[in-house]
Amino acid sequence: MEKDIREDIAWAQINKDVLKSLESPRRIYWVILLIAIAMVGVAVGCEIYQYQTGMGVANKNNSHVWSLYIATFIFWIGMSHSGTLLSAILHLMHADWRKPIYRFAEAMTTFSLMTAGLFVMVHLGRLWQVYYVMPYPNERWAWPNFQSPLVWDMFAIATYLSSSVLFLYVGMIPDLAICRDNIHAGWRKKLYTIMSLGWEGTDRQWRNFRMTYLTIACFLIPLAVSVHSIVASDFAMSNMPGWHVTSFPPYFVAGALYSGCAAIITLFIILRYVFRFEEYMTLPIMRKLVRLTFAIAMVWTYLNLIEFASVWYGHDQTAKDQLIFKATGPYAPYFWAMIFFGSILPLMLAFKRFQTHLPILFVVSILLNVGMWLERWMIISPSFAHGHYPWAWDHDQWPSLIQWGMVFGSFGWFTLLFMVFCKVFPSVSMYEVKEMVYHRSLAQKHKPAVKGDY
Amino acid sequence: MYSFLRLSVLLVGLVVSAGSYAVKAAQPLTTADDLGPNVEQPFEFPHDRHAGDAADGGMEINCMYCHTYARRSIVAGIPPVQKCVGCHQNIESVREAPRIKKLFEYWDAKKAIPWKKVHDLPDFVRFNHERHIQRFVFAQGKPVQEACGYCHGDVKKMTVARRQKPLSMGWCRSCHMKDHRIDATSTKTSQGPNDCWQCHK
Amino acid sequence: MIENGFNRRNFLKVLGWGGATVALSGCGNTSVEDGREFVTSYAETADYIIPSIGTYFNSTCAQCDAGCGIMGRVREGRVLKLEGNPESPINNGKMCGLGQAGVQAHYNPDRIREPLLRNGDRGEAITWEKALELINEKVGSVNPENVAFLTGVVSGHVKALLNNYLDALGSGHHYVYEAVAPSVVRASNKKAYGVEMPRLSMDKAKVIVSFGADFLGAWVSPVHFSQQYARFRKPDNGERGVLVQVESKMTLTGANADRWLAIRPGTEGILALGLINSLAAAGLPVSEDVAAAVGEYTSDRVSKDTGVSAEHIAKLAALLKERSPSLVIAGSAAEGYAHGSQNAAAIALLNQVLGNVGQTVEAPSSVPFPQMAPSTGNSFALQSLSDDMAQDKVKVLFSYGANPVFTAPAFFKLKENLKKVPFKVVFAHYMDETAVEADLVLPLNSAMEDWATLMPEYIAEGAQLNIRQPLMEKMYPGTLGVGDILLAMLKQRRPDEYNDYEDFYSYLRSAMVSNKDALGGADKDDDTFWETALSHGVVKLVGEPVNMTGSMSAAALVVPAPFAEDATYPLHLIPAVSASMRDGRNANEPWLQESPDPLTTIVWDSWVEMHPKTAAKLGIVEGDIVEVASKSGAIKAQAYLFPGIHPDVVSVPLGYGHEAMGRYAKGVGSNAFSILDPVFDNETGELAMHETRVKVTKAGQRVIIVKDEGPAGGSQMGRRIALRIPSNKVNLSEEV
Amino acid sequence: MSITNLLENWSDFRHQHPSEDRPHLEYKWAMSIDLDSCTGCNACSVACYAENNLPVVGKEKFAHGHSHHWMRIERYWDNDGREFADQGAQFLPMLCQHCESAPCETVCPVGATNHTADGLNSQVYNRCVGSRYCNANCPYKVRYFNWYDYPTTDNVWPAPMEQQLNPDVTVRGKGVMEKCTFCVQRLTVAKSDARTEGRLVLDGEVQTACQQVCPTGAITFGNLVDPLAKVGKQWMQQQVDLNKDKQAKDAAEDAVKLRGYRILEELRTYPSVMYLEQLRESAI
Repeated sequence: MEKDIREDIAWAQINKDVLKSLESPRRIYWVILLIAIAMVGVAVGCEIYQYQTGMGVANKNNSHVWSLYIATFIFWIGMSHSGTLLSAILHLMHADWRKPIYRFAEAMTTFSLMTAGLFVMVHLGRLWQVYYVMPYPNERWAWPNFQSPLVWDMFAIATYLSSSVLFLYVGMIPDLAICRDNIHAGWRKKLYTIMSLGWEGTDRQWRNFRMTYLTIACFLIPLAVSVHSIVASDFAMSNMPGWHVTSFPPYFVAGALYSGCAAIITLFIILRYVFRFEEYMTLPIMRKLVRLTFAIAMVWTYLNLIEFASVWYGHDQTAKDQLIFKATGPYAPYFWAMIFFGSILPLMLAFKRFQTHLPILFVVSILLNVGMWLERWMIISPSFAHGHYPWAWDHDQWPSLIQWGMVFGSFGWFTLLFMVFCKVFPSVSMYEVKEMVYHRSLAQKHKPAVKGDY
Repeated sequence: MYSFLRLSVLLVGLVVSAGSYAVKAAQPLTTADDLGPNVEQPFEFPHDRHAGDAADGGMEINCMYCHTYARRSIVAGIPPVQKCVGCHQNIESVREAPRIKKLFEYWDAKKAIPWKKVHDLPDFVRFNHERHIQRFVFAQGKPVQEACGYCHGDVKKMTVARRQKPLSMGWCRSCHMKDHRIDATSTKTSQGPNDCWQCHK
Repeated sequence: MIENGFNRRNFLKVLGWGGATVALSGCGNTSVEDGREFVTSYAETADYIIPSIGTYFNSTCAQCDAGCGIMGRVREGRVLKLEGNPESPINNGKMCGLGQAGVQAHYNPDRIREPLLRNGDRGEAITWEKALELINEKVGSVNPENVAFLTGVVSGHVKALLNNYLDALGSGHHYVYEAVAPSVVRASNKKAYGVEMPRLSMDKAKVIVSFGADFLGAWVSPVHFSQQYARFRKPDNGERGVLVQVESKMTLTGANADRWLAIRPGTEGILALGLINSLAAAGLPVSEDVAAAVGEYTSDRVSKDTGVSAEHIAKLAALLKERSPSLVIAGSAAEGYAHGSQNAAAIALLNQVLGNVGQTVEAPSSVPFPQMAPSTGNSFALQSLSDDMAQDKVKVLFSYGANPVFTAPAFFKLKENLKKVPFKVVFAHYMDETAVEADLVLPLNSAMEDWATLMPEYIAEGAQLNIRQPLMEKMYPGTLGVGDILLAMLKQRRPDEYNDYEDFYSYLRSAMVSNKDALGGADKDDDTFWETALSHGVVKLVGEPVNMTGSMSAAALVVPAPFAEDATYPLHLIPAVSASMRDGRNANEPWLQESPDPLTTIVWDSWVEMHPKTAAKLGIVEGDIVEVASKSGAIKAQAYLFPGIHPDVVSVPLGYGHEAMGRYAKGVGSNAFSILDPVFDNETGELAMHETRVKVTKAGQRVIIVKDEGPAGGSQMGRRIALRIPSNKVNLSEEV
Repeated sequence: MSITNLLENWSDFRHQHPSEDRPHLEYKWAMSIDLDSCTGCNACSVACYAENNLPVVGKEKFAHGHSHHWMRIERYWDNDGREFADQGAQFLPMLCQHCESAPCETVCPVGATNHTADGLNSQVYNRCVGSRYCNANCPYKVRYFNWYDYPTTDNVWPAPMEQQLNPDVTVRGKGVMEKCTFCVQRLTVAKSDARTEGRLVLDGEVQTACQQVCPTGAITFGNLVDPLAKVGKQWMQQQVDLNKDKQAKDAAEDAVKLRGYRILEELRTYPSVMYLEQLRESAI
């Protein structure tokens, strides 16, 4: 049985290794950061242009009113789910291998939610009136429409985002205290001092901390499932052929976990290299992660097939036409690419030799996410192109460069936030890695028969 | 486990107290006065002199004598110069007053006086004077100045009219949600319409 | 209260629109904005003017010559919308899209705003005094023989003034030109029935067979015919009329037919004679000479010549025999050939044989004031003018209501001939192709600012004189009505007679009032009569029905055999007259450009319609830019495949391809007028519009056609959207 | 509006149409369009441009599908396999169907589109935030979005063209959804006038712009509640029930058919526009 991490690392060494990531990453870090900033610049430029000129520059039209913005919105929402999976669900299940990687996964959750939120804004025709969606007693005496899935979205995302931020922060408090104690001057010292909330590591503090952390974790899990179910209901509640599918909520949740796991693999590899975390983000952990991804991929494939089958054998001819159109019409290349990247490619992950082959995993994980992004696009665009009303069909609509620019820039935005986070906060949970080292070595020495009993 | 409960109780308590505050909190901008800016007009028109009480030196002219369209159009209308002159050509006593001289200048040039709007609703709003006058003045028998005053304030005490009420959507709705008697004799009441397209166009 | 005479004209002056502002900021988060905008107010006003409530004034539409009555909605001094005048028997309160767009002619940003005198390549703004002085000088300096007027259809008092001016000159020529007009049908009607435009009672007919007459789209008086059509389709007794359309390219009327018969171009006359033959064979009594004349047109032969199946000929003959009265109409598709007159005569003969004359083809009423009756135009007139210009016979040319440089085929060489005319005056709304060539451009009032009386060619009941009156104050002080200009020109020639009239309005009023007895106002005083006439917008006159005296000799009727194949130019070109574009004079009204063509749903461009079979043969797919070349020229346009066209035919809509005129018209599409061949009707000398033979070749490019139709085309993809049911399955008489 | 108020009126805040508990008492505006009379001439469409301040977007934007025709004429062929469309075309004027159970209404996040007491599907432009969810959910695709700022930056009404704009209808800026309103500005005026006189609007007293202009009178519009209204009589005679998603008559095997139907009725949108099937003579 291979070990997740070496168990003879000294606690002080852990502190040193992790704190080093706050000080001096490899030079590639700065390259990534600069590229990310440039990408954000593209998106900001596109948005300014679109805001001033009107949504028309995105090249959507009256029958095809949604496009990449909503597709990418769902993509980012989906990506946020794996952080919760790793940090909350696996926490409750005592899967200890999560400990070195959950912190950055949780950060990924938070930042991809922030990115997703931006797409809602970018998508709105009148961004300056976005506050109409929020329910608050106002001088217009008007409420939003509580029946609309978009309002549910707003609630769900806002709740999920605030909970995720809280969860990320609370889980970080002991580590922030370590940082506070190890850094001696500068703005960071002040930052960590304030943020660690006077953490001293007393028994009482640890007891309260554990309880709080557990509470939020319990709270977060149903939330995560509900968020993507609600996003799915944006579509499932509609009458559009191709959207009006009962299995959408679990399908969306599975897709979300899938793309999130793939993204964690990608980021795992990047962080491992950039911040020299080889000791902590180890190949055995990667192997477990890959197996998890593979399992989810198969669940997703299954749900996908269920959706096709229910449409195919259902009596709704319009939805069936829609499916045939997807598979044979102008969107066919993307549709089949989605099937390939989403269902065929992950079969590779079943083979042991690929499970720890980082360069291959890096490429594959990105392709899996491409597939997941295509999935979202294939939900949105073909339905608009080939809906209920043949006169309004539009097979030629192609997103403009503005839309592509915004999608492109969103990756920069995410990367920027994420990279800044990793530089400012410990992206590996020091205290929990210490737990791994500590209790395992203890178990080895004193209670070899009992495992994981803490 | 107690601490787990403690946190939950705390959170629930927070939500409940915030909610109950919001439930009971007074709503903003319902009946409050909200004085508009002073509007510079081509020349000063003394509403107090025309519509004011006789005791205060006013003429007690009915609002609808000049704003004659109010009962049959969505706008109350500004009287044509013709109407001002109709009376003033026979009122020698003030003929030489600077304002009246100005009036006659416009009249002689056959030019409309460029009055500025004092109560200017956004372009997507349709406020129908006719409906309100029909309801409050003709059906309920309210005095004209009172009915007009619901929205325009006590114009008979002003010279140049100035906005008194907020004229916001919530302000409109605060009145529309009240029960009003349907006419002067009946005890039956009804509310103003609560339908977007009644006021939005 | 001040008492003052408050008539229409004062009202217009008082209600200047300068004070009324239009807010363009629609739905920003605008809160209450005090003291920024001005209140609409007046110096003096009439009782019926209530702010925010529209007032309606009746007038007459100027978008085409059908003479529909319109009712302009006026608010705060601006005309906002045109609606149909319910009192006009022509349109009974209804309108077409073209008429609706009249407000866009009025508010058009490309209108000319002051008189322009040529100075090199530029037009230089001058005053009206100077312009009129210049006209006086130029007209005075040439022989009256060398003065020519080119106009579109004119009628009413403008026509009277124009004739008086020509009179005053002592000579001068008046050429009346209509680019697309049923002039061959007029001539053959005159021959067959004794009147150019008999009254058609479609609502009385049980079957209508229309040989290419697009009476629902652009033929003669479409709004009126549409109303008749509605009653024809759904009469009170529930017996739904049957419409059969015979043509080579589907028109809007064809698209509404129960059976649309694609006929080989030019063989309409053969089909008509074949139908007579079939009817005679089925026992319909026909005179001997007719029977002799049609004897050789057996069903088989006709079917072979025309491409219409024998089955359909038999069914159609049976239908015509069974359901009487019927109505047969000859339209532009039948008349547009060298043998157009013969075709039209054959079709008229069919009407006669069926006994429709007097039943559904009725006599119109005589016009009490012939001097005001419309002078209808044709292309022959333009040809004569062009020839005269080529021979330097024209020294001063006035052009009004026509845009000949745009509508004349290239072989006319009109533009070159125009250059030989030393002084050209163009009365214009826009700097159109003809105005660009002018030496002096006189800007006209829009129809919403102008006074006129008009008499339409096709009047639904009795006789009527339409009144056009201003709906609002003039937009630009520098424009004048055509009547005012003519009056000013007449004052130069006959000052004694006309100096009493301050302007055209006073002339018009006095002319009308002095004739009020004949105009049905005998019992009214002058003012009442005038005000009544204005408020109704039409003056209905009592006219005696004229006699339909025509006679038709079947013996003289010869219809030539179908066209021989032409190897170089294998296809026939049908220049299509669309309901909104017509001859292109309204092309600068954006509503019309954006209103999809009903059949192809194409907007903002011209196109080449062809049958999918033809396209397949030529290797053309939808959106290919193709070159349509005739002996006289070539144009390029996008190809559109269309199941409503004969495979031997391609069709290009007219009215597009302006090189001037304004921002909405210029450069949109290509001008199909320009490639028409010089072929003329044998009898009338009219340009045979459908005689042009063309070849179509791919020009290499391909575009995505801008149209409303989506990728599903005209298919409903099996969904229940637009449904259709055989008429014998429903009981119309029970319907509400 | 306080939260108390929201809670008290929760059930009123949204209710499903068609519903027994909330019948239309005074007005239920409805339309019927006779496809046999419709000639596809486009007059209604232009009238709508004139009445409702629709922007002309120009060729390029039309090509991108940004056109605004609240009333659009669709043209279908049924010449399946035959050489010519020899029974003519099928024209279909398509406008907002003012569904009683409108899919667009439930999904708007801000409640910019609502059902009025008169059975109209309202669209409040200044409330719209431009999420376009309503259009996504509209089976008929009759909602049109302002992709650009037509009045200002796009200068669709260059001076003096803006003088033609109807002051009773808002000029929409960029980013809002719009659609056919059944000419609500005319309905409001007619209702107000009738109310001043203490009565209901009479049949024929108010016309929509498209109905008014239609040369063949194919469009009938009126109050379905009014027993004297032609539109109600038509619906009754055609046995089309507003509140049913399947009409009993469609199942009947009669030799004589009724030709009233509603488009995509099976989606349970309960449209307020009834179409009458086009007829074709079988003897020719």
